[in-house]
Amino acid sequence: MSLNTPMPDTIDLEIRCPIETRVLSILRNFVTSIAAYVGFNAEETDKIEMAVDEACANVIRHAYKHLGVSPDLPEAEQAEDANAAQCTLRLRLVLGEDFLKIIIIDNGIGMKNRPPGVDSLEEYTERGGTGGLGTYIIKNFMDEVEYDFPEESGTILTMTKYLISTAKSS
Amino acid sequence: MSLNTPMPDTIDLEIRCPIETRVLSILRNFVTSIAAYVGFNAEETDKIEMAVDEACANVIRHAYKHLGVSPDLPEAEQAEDANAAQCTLRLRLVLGEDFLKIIIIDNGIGMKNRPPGVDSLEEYTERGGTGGLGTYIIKNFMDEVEYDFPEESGTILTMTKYLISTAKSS
Amino acid sequence: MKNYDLNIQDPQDGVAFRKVDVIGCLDSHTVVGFEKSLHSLLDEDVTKLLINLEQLTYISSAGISALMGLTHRLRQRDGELVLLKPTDKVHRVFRTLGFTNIFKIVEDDSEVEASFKG
Amino acid sequence: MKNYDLNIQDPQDGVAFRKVDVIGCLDSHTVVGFEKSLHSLLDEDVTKLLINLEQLTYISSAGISALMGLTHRLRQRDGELVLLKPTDKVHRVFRTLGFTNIFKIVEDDSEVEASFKG
Ligand SMILES: Nc1ncnc2c1ncn2[C@@H]1O[C@H](COP(=O)(O)OP(=O)(O)O)[C@@H](O)[C@H]1O
Ligand SMILES: Nc1ncnc2c1ncn2[C@@H]1O[C@H](COP(=O)(O)OP(=O)(O)O)[C@@H](O)[C@H]1O
Repeated sequence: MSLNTPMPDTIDLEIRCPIETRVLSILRNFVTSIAAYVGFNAEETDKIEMAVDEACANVIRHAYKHLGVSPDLPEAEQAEDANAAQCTLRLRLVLGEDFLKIIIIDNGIGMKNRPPGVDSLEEYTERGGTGGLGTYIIKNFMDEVEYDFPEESGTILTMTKYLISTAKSS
Repeated sequence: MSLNTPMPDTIDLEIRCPIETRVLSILRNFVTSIAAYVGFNAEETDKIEMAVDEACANVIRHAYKHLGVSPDLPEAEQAEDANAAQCTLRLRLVLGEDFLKIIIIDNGIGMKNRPPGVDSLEEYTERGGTGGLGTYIIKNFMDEVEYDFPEESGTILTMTKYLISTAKSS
Repeated sequence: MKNYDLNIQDPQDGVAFRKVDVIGCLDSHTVVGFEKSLHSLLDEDVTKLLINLEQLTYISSAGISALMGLTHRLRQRDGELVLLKPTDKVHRVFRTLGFTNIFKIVEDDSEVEASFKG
Repeated sequence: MKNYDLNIQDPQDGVAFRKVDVIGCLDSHTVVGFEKSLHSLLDEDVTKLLINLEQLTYISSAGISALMGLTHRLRQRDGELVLLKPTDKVHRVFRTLGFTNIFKIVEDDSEVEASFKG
């Protein structure tokens, strides 16, 4: 599906926000109310909330670290102006009759040659419980998850949850 | 203030949505949670919610009517594809320490030569109670309201509410 | 998420008015269906109309204008519109904008009968 | 909107563990302050740590990793981390992901004392 093709009978929204962890709670609130609007129950809404939080946290923490934009960097290595670095985080939401598709787009370093997330909780604990849980949550909490890496730059994460859930993990 | 100048210590978000009245409840939910985040109390939040609803409803109902995009048009006069008409509704939110600035941008017909909203409730009832209340609500419920009409097209409505409210109407 | 519903109560023997419950929000989206249903009801020659706002969570200018429209149409036939128990949020909007002087608003079921003139 | 707070309770006579209440959400934003406070506390040679999750409304992988970090640091000094009364929402996350097998979780104040080994 092309990013710009509208689907019939859907509502298509997009939100742009700055690369700051402060926005996470705002985005969670937004996605939670959208999920309720589509008709997901509380448990499914919790999963969507968490998947979006993890995905956006990853963009904020990892996508622009090479440009000095990441909360994980020490003060001295932070870019003076994150806006100047043209870093973007876009959340596109496609509300369907029986699904919610969330597309998270950044124009950062991309995930191609990066340490992958864990595939199981065992792997997570073996690695010392320090990381890799985010992508694991995303894959387990959503019904369909796809990562794309456009030629130019960045990562496009497309994740879908269906109302009559075929979730793998509950 | 230029649209693209970031302000220090603010969070700057933008949401784009389709020209459909269905989105109004979603936008109200979003703005309500943002207002609570900034710290507005329930009464102030209600006013912000209503002002945003009125402003977005105006864009949806009036800005693109000449292109066949408006819920007020009879079926036969509706454009086949609103997306094709390149109609946009953008809501920019600037969250400050003690204020919330909301900028609603459309690229429609503009408000320059249009029937103005009412200036009082008397005027509203004299006109038969049929319209003009939206802009009245916006002006009364927000602390600062400014309409701009860019050369190209459309309307930019900038409205601000301060935490220690200097609202005129309560 | 269903955020609008309308419940038109059946006419009752010995009750001079028709009662309608509005549930959810009345904004530019939901007002279209609201106006359609209410104007059909008025076509049935209803003159005394009670709209129960107990479960109305939000009203915009579009909803207020719809209520104004009903007021006018009912007055033309010597009828009347009475609004019952608006939620705090909706009542505050009416009050702040001055509509408490325009609409007849009743806070208790016991006052409804008397609130309809004639 | 304040959506995170931490309450580190003072040491109490006769109580072998330190109790900390986490209030609000533990995400990539708030976890920074949480880790800082907790690691300072551990610098005080605390070995038995009880984190009260009764008022924790949300936890992300960043919060979970922080709890894992505390678990490891405490084990290194033969100490232990116990989690008290997680909210349904947080408990469900732990359960779904399998962390109920990793963390020691206690549902009742009366079980706390016994839950710390040794
Ligand atoms: N949007 C992104 N851009 C660049 N790298 C990313 C992005 N998302 C994830 N990554 C990479 O994938 C790795 C695994 O992510 P994740 O499973 O969430 O674990 P964690 O964030 O704890 O490391 C990250 O460490 C990072 O290197
Ligand atoms: N974004 C907009 N683009 C074009 N025209 C607008 C816009 N907003 C408002 N208007 C015009 O201003 C008038 C007054 O608006 P308002 O006070 O909300 O009353 P109403 O929408 O009930 O007519 C509208 O009828 C319309 O002609």
